[in-house]
Amino acid sequence: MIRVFNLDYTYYTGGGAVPALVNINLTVPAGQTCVLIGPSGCGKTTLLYLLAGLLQPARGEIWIGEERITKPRQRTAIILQDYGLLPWKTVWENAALGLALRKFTARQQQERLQPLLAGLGLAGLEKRYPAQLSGGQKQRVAIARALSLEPDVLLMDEPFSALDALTRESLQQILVEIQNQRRLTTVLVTHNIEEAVFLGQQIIVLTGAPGQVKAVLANPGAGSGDYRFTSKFHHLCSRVRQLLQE
Amino acid sequence: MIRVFNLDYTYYTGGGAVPALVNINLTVPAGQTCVLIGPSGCGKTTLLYLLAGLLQPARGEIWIGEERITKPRQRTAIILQDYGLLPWKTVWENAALGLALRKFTARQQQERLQPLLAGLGLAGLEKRYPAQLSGGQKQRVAIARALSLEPDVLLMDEPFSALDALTRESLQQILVEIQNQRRLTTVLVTHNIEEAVFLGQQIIVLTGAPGQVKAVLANPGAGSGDYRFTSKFHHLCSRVRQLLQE
Amino acid sequence: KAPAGKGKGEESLKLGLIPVEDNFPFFVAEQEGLFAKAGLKVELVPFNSARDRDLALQAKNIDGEAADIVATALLRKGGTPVKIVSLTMGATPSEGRFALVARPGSAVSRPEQLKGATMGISENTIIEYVADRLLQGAGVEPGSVQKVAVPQIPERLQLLLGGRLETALLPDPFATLAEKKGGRVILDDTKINRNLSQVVLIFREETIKEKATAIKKLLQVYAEAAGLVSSQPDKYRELFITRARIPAELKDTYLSPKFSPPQVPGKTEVADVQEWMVAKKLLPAAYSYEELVDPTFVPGGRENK
Amino acid sequence: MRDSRQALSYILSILFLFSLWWLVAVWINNPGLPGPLPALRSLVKVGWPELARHLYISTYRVLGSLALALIIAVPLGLWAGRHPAFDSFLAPLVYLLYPVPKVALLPVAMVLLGIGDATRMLVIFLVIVNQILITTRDAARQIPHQLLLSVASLGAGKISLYRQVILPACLPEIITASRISLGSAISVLFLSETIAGNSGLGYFILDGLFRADYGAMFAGILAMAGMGLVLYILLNFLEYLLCPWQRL
Amino acid sequence: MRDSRQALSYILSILFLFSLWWLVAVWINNPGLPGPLPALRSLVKVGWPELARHLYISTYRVLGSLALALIIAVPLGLWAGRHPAFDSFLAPLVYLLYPVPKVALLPVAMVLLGIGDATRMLVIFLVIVNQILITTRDAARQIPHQLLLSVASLGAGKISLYRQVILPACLPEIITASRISLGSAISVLFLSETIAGNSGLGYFILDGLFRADYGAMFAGILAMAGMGLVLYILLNFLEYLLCPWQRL
Ligand SMILES: Nc1ncnc2c1ncn2[C@@H]1O[C@H](COP(=O)(O)OP(=O)(O)OP(=O)(O)O)[C@@H](O)[C@H]1O
Ligand SMILES: Nc1ncnc2c1ncn2[C@@H]1O[C@H](COP(=O)(O)OP(=O)(O)OP(=O)(O)O)[C@@H](O)[C@H]1O
Ligand SMILES: [Mg+2]
Ligand SMILES: [Mg+2]
Repeated sequence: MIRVFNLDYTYYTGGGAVPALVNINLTVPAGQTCVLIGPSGCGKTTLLYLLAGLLQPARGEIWIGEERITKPRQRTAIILQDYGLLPWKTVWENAALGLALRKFTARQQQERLQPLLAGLGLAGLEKRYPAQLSGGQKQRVAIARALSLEPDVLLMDEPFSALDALTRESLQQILVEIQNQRRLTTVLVTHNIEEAVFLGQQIIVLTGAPGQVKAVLANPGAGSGDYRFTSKFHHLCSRVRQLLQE
Repeated sequence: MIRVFNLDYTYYTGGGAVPALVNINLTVPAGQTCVLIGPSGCGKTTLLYLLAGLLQPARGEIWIGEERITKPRQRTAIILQDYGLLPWKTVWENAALGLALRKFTARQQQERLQPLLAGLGLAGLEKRYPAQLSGGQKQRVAIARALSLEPDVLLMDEPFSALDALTRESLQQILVEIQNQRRLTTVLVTHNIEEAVFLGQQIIVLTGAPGQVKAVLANPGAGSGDYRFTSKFHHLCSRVRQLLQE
Repeated sequence: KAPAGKGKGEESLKLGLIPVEDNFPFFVAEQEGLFAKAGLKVELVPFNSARDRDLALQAKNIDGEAADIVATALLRKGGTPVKIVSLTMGATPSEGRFALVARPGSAVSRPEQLKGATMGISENTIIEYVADRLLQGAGVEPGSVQKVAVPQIPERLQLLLGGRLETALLPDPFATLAEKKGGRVILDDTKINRNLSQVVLIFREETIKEKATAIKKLLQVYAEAAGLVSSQPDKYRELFITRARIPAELKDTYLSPKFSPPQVPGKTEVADVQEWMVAKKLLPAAYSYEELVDPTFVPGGRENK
Repeated sequence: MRDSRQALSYILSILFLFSLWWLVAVWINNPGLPGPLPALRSLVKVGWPELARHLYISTYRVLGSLALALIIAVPLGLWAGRHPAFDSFLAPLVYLLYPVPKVALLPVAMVLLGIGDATRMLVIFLVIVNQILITTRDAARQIPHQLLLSVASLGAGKISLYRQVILPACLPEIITASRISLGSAISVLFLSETIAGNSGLGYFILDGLFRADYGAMFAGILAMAGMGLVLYILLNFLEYLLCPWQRL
Repeated sequence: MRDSRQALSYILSILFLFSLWWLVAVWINNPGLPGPLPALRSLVKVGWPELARHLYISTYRVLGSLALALIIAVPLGLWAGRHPAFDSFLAPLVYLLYPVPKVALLPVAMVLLGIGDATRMLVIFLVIVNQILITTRDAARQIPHQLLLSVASLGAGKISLYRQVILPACLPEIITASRISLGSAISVLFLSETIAGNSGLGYFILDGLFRADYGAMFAGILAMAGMGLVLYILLNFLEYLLCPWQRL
């Protein structure tokens, strides 16, 4: 369970203070997916960094389970918007980094990663360096790295933005399956309204910068196989679009 | 008019040759928009680099108008997938770079850029450095830089991928308007099927790596205001999706 | 840290030497095994500049060194009490030649023409003392020549031969080499009736206290070696060329100097050098003869004036 | 707040250095190394007009040769970094010439150019030009390909690419190289001033040493260290002005 | 193909260097600077067993002090680059000590370490430790924040961050620093070998100078330059092995 209380965050630039988030409150029950959606620059990435313990809030508190977050937490995985791949590591080394840091043996790394990379269409690219990949391939390496950790909290920043529609949908499906198997608590940032409604049991719409919570939508049907084709789905999509437009 | 004949391109890595494009032929009449769509890693970015004259084909020829492309061409603008912003220049300097290189005076730069940045929602960020922007803001700076040049050929690599749905649609609209005003020839790479069908008078579907042309779809209705709501639009979307799935 | 030379009994000594002809008898003694024969363990530590040699003595890395009276007084002033135990060269005016040489093609041929000309020396050392006294002896006011500090001898030679110095003060064998290359000797300290450049063997006072017998033996060995060199120079020619660093071009012609037996420097010499140093403000006041010289090891020398 | 804490750190660090010096001086108890207090005292008492003249000459020699080295090495380094063919030609030159002991060649240089400033500056130049060249070249090699393509796509010519991308991308490393070269330049300056001639801090220090006047010698050394520190601070300030994006 | 062209460039470059040398030698016509041919001839004729011994000793001294400097300066530099507070303390120390002429430290070194290899290596170490420290620190400062966050988010502790991100990110600059330090080390080696003792190439060269045997002197200089070149080639090879991603 993720709980956020009265969260503020401000960046400081030469030109002065830039408030990025104001008074954010949210609760994500364990095993559920929460989608953050909002205009570009409204602070979604910042919020994810805060949830991951990579930034410290100016005000407010973040709790995951019984732990107050002030630094990165072992079982939280995050997929960053710019992927965060190390240029000096090959695809394999980048994907295995989380496992290596947790002292998995080479064999255990192999066992976990090989099927994962194959499933993401990265088989055969293990020895390349990130500079030798296409945009979407880099993004998939970052996804493999996060999933390999078998986290209980997964934070994703537009994880499918560089992927084609079909890959995107199949990954959405994989995500739903993992979630059902392992009670994974997920916070997902996306610009794609359909994706938001398909995946998010809870959809949080943020205002423009500085980000505030504009609306919290419950969406119990999310993740089920043919939800996409129901009228409820389309209705909710229109509702989100409307909220964003306001 | 853009013409491409029998184009091949191959990357070389330590592990051997990686063919990226095989025998590409295409023609984009002046003033039209051609959309490239295909699975991640199929060579779309590579093709755009070739069209921009930033890479040299292993085989084949590229012509824009009466000019054979072997190096960057003055009136071609390109928006790169990773934006290509210089970390040591501010938003303003980055956006003005193309104009500065063309020896526009500060005043002329001001006149062209100010409305453009305002229209892209970047007003007030002029003095920031790229590291101080959100993902979508960076992408918009790259768009501003390309549009400021008033090019006659515009090459765009997933230019709206990091933008929210509304900004994306408003930019699509801006693009259509510019195109109608100035006979801009456009090649656009996108993963978004709706975007492809809404913008592309010609839609080229590529196979998986190495990229080959799988289908060329004509789409004369593209760009008109309410095309999105016609059944023709939906029909073509399904057709593209089907082609990608095959 | 144990002071240098301690450890293997009283009989070991470390000497700092610059490999030049002045110190040649030490090298002969080493080659002939005379030190060992006398029950001494002497290590000859080669240095390339007087500066580093003196630093090592200060740092107690060596027990003694072959130096000159100027260096001795300065070491004492600098807080390292040292004493001269003997002269090793310069007992007679003909030993240890220093010459003021004009560059090849120079218009200077007589001392009077030196006024305003550049002269390469090493400042505040025995070299400058010799230069001043040579000039004074020839009736030239030392302040009227333009002194240029070039501490290292080979560099002074090169600058002279290259025409960047009008004149330079050089010891042998460099003076001979300069002559051979077209330089003209203006003044020569072996041609006056007094030796200005005396080489002395000095030890730190504590070494003199602790190892008096070893020093005594060392001086006996030195006397023996000096005798060997003087009597059969040809036998040591090879060694002379390598250990005394005789310039390649002179190795067939240049003869090794004669070495007198050990003796302490004369009182007037010590006083005159210090008088010069006081005038140069190198010393606040002259040391007494007894402060600088320990006459208990070798007989007193004659005044070489 | 942060500035004042930094100033405190600076002062602490200097105090630390002086106490260390003091300890070493007391411990080794060698007249060749006076403690910091006598050294500072003699820095005050020493003939300032004369020391100032030497200081001025040394500063001039260091800055002159640094400027010359930058003007020559930076363009060459940038070019070599971006053109492997040129680098294959230049690198062996640098690698062969850099280790040649310049000090051994000083006499030859002085014969050639005289005992004046030109020789000294040439020797300093010869040492640091290599350092700047190597650093700049290695930095230019590492520029991300994407950035070059991005600016090339805007229609930049060769010269614009150098001005807009290659030079600014290497600027932080060029400043690093200047920092290193400044130290090397001062070391070589010292040597060049001790071989021949009667001017500069190197001469002043050696003169003190030869006179066994360790007070004057250490006054000179302190002046030299102070000159170094001031030049470093200027360089930091220059970096602050030239690389604002590094400060984020 | 590319390799052979590179080899050609190398050879051309060496030929170019030798012709330049020849021209200068002919021009200044001074025995202190023999032409390349006499120098090469005396390199052949010189007592090789002896020269080899000096070469071996010098190489040992250079590599020893380089290794020591790397071991000490790299961790300090990385740490200072990532911790401004520590840097505020370290920087003034470096900036004050770097310009201090090493003669000032010679008495200390001689008292502490005697006049053997240890002193020589200390003097070399003191010069290059600053160079490596400054370069490493400046490189560590520039690491993109994103990469650190990305690895921190994987649960990396301090040590892992250094191992996985900070060290590899600075590796190219550390190699640049080694290149520069290698040259400096050889320069300082020359000086340190002329203090006392009779071993090493520096001694060999100075001995030649004292004997006005310029042939031997230049044989020594050539040996020194050759040693430098070989060490540089080794360093390039090391870079090739350690930084494969730089080769893309
Ligand atoms: N380092 C920084 N310094 C100053 N301002 C920053 C910095 N990083 C981000 N910002 C600003 O903070 C706001 C929130 O940024 P954030 O990256 O969280 O937005 P976002 O919602 O993720 O946007 P996008 O959808 O475009 O990725 C933006 O307006 C941005 O300009
Ligand atoms: N520098 C490189 N070296 C080797 N292979 C490369 C290099 N750059 C790209 N590739 C490969 O070439 C293929 C085409 O790459 P490209 O970036 O053009 O794909 P793309 O269609 O743009 O993919 P995406 O939609 O993921 O951006 C990919 O399979 C990629 O792995
Ligand atoms: Mg974001
Ligand atoms: Mg791409």
